[in-house]
Amino acid sequence: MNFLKIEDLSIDLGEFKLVDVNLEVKKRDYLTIIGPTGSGKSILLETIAGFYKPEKGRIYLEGEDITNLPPEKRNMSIVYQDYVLFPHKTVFDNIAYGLKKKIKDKEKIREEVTQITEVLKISHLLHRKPTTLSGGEQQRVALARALIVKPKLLLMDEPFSALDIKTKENLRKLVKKAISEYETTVLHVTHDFDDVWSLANKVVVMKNGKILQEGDVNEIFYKPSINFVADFVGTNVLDGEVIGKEDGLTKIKVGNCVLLSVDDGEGKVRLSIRPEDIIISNNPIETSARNEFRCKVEKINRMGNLVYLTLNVDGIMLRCILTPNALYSLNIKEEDIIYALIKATNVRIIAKNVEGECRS
Amino acid sequence: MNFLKIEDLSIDLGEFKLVDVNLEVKKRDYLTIIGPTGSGKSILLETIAGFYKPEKGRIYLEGEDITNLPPEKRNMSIVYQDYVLFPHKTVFDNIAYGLKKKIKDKEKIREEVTQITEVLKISHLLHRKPTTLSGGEQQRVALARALIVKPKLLLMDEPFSALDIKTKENLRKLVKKAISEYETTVLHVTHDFDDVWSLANKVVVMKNGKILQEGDVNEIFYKPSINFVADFVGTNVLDGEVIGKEDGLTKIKVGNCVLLSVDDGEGKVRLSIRPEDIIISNNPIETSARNEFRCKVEKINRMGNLVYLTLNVDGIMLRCILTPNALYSLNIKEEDIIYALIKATNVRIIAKNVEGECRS
Amino acid sequence: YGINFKGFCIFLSFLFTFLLFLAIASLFLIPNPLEVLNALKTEEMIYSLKLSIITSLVSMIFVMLLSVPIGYALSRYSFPGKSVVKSILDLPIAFPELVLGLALLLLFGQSFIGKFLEDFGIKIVFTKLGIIVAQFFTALPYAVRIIYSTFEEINPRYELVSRSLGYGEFETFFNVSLPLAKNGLFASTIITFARCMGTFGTVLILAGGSYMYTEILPITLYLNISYGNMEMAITSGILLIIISFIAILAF
Amino acid sequence: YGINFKGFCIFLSFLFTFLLFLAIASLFLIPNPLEVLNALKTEEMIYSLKLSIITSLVSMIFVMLLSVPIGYALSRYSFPGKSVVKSILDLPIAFPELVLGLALLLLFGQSFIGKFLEDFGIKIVFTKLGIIVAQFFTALPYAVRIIYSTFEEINPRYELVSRSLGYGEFETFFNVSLPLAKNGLFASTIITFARCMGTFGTVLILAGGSYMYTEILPITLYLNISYGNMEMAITSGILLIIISFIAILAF
Repeated sequence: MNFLKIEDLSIDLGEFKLVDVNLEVKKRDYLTIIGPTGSGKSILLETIAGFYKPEKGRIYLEGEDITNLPPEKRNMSIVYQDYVLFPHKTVFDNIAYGLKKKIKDKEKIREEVTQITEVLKISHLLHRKPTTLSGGEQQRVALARALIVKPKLLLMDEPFSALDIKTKENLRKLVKKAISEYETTVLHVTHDFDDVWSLANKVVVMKNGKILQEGDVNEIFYKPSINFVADFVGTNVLDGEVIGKEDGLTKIKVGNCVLLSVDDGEGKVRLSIRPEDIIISNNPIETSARNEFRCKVEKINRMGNLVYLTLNVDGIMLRCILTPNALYSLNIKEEDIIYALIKATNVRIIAKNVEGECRS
Repeated sequence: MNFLKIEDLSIDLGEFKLVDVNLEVKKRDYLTIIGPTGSGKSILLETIAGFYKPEKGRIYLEGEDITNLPPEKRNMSIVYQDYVLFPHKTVFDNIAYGLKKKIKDKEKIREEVTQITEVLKISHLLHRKPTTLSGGEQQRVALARALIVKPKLLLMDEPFSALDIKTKENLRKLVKKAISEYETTVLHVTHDFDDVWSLANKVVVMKNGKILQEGDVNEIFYKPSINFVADFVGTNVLDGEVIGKEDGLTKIKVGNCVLLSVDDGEGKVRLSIRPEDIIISNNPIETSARNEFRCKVEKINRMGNLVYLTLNVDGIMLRCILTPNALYSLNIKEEDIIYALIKATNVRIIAKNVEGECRS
Repeated sequence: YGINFKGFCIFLSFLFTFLLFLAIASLFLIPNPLEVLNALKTEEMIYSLKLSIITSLVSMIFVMLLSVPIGYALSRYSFPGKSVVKSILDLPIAFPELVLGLALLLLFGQSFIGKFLEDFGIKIVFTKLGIIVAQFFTALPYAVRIIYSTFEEINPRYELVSRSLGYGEFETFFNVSLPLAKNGLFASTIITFARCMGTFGTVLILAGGSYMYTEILPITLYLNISYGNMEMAITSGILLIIISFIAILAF
Repeated sequence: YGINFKGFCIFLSFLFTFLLFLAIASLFLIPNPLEVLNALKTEEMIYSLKLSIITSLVSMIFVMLLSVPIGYALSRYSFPGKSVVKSILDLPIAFPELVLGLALLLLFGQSFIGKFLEDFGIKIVFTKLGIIVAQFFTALPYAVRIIYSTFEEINPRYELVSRSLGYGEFETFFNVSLPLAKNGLFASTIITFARCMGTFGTVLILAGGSYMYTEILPITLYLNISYGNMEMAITSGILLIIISFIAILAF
């Protein structure tokens, strides 16, 4: 039995909608929901929380049908991007708010608040009003308020997107610690892949109110099942044709090259190769990796603390990511000839029987 | 003579302010202004544009004092994060708006609009109303409207921050092309380092209405002069003491290690080492780089398409960035012993005569 | 050229403000202070002042009791017929006080409802109760409007968070919505009181303007101007203004 | 429990709406249609209707001409004394129509301004011009308020962009601000017209309620109710409502 099960959930609020959403979440899963703006990520959370009545479909929590339960009976907490702390209450009263409804013993409440605020490092803020806090502090208070009631499900709607990079990193660590301490199951809407990599074990990709793909983090990023997902997560997408098998690997002809993949397929297929999985060297390397190509460095783009190389492999363009230190130790310049190595496990067939041109 | 010169500019609007801002910009410079929220970045742009009267200070453009000139006489265009396209005008009329004030020849206007819209790839949108366009399209229209009047100065206030990553990359390319075509001098407020790396030749760091540091992109990122700037741009900051000279390099003792730097200094100093400048290998390497340390991998954090290593160099903690492919080819795991190599040119002395503990 | 436009706009603003303040000033400066003082001491003025304050306070309480749930319902819930209810907010525009008074007069005087109430001994037409009913119906749309926009400005997520933390709708309303709406509620209370004090047309038609019976301050002003007692009229006008200002300052 | 609270709020909303609609309905249903038709054809009603529409249109034009620059100045510029000017917006609350009428009566009747105007042959007190002045002063604060909040909602960056592209303040106002404020301007025009039509207290005091001279529809309603001509009173009430509704629908 799944912890949370969503069946054919549909709702249309005009601007945002959900169309036949099905989803299953296990206890203690950390699920991130990604997708472009307006894809219905937030409304999914809010419908699960009970703020909207679905037009169709059912929601089950621990096997119980909660579709018609009011929010206050669902035992879920929600954390928003804009914190939504009660401005008329102190930090302490904000955090204790949910607990006060459940237990009357003031000493017990104080203990619980002390505990969670120590985990989230906000013990020193208890007597302040929320408006006097920084964004990061406010979000930690909001997290404490949400976690203290030990919710069955923690819903987070882009909780870090209003914060700066340093604060984000910090908060991710705290969240990780807190949810492991409170054994919480989490649904986390985000557009920041860092959240996915550092927190999640499951990913759902949404667009136009539909779930396009769901799976483990690695599945989504290394084997995006739909073109949109591949594009969205930034992988190289190539079209080719299966020309046979070799030692259990599938041989795929892309342009003038032949790539080997561990995935099975036949006919025209579409491949995904993640830019950070392409290994670069100055000389041919003798390894177990079967895909090694001589290629020309077409372009070197520095973006943030990364370098993007555009490699020309006999006419096929591949994007590849390096750090500046790697670029330095390899001493690569534009127009250089280098060798690109791709493990057969990193060449993923993401679509079969494809019509169309080679893109990338 | 500088193209744009700002002298002791001060203004206080309550929430935002400028305090004695001095700035010089050369013709065709691309200057990015970075800094935390509320640092006065936007108000600097808007004061230069003439929307606010400074309480103190002067602004000179091409040697002429424009401090008291109304905005319409300054020949500067501004592009905002939220596009600010006139909703009651078509895309064509939006773009042509500024030009219509200057020239009356309709044919000429049409020509100019055609030219700029081809550069920015929006020729097909001319008859649409702005509200029907996507964010990226709207921002391209806003850019066209700003560039078509051939402004002496293009002011951009976080122009890409409402757009998704793909659109951002695209637009950066277009901006690059358009400003080189129109030979524009640009002031660009951003909080996205990718904008800095891919567009700018100069950077200004602001905080609390003051300019903390200004210089070339590399100067700022590799030699942040102030602790805050270093923190803000994410470098490793170490405190140490100069213990002598060796072959023209400064020897600095940090904890139990000795680092060599090309920078001069004496006494207690503060160092900056960028995480992407630390080169990792499994075995000692024979190179010209003089700083090589045996270290333990304390932690491996995957963040987005990058891997952050925390290295323990005899008690000193260093953050280092790798791509997953590099991690794979080096086959590094937590607790492994590896070698870190730092070129003496990448060990920068950012402060001299420092009191305090070694941080990192 | 630009400065001219700005100057022109500001000049017009001051021109109108100046005229208006001159008008208010003449109210205070033209009459003889002694005569105003004497007018203040008349039995009629004291009666009228008392009745005005009492009826306005009672109306204010009823208006607030009703306008808070109506404003909240309009802001937070969607229900069939909501747009019809919402037209209350625009009513004062299309519905002059005098016409409202006439409509209420017909409703309570000539319809089955009036007869029904009269069977219980409740008389509204041409009575003091009529004053309160007139003030209530006049002031309520204003109060609902302010309270509605107060709740509109409060992010419903505050309530959603409270709900998700285990509190029902009613508890959430008291713990979260009301405290957050505090300022708007205060403002609407003052405005309601001032509006009730100043109601003239509705009261004149529904409660009549009987000397020393349904005589509230606006009626006093009107009756005395008709008789040519300018001092009495001006005194009641001054009282009306002063009470409104005290109400605004007191909160 | 939660549903009860929601239901309770919605119930109160409907209760009040129902009472109000019942009141309006009684205005239309209680009188004899034939008598209303006859009342419509009387010379007095036709005179009153014409005068109401003409004065309201004239007042509306003047109000709009003045309230647009005032609303714009309040929204966009900061200038010394702005807070004083801004208090115009709150005036209708603290300043009942009747008191406004009295203040205007004193200003134009007994102060130097009145005498000054009279020297030029301009009489305002107890004349048709007085109707327009009364309507103008009553409606202007409402119009300024709507126009002010309309401009407040327009992001000033639209104007800044226009300025930076070479257009002066005045051109920017016409090219950008006015078109963007279109809806708010329409709304305030309607409301101004309806407000002018319904002005009673101010007109009654300043222009007097003279039969067939300064008799606008609210005066007709009032005069006839005093004489006990209910059909005439109701007919003018119905006319007032219908005209307001037509104005709202026409825009």
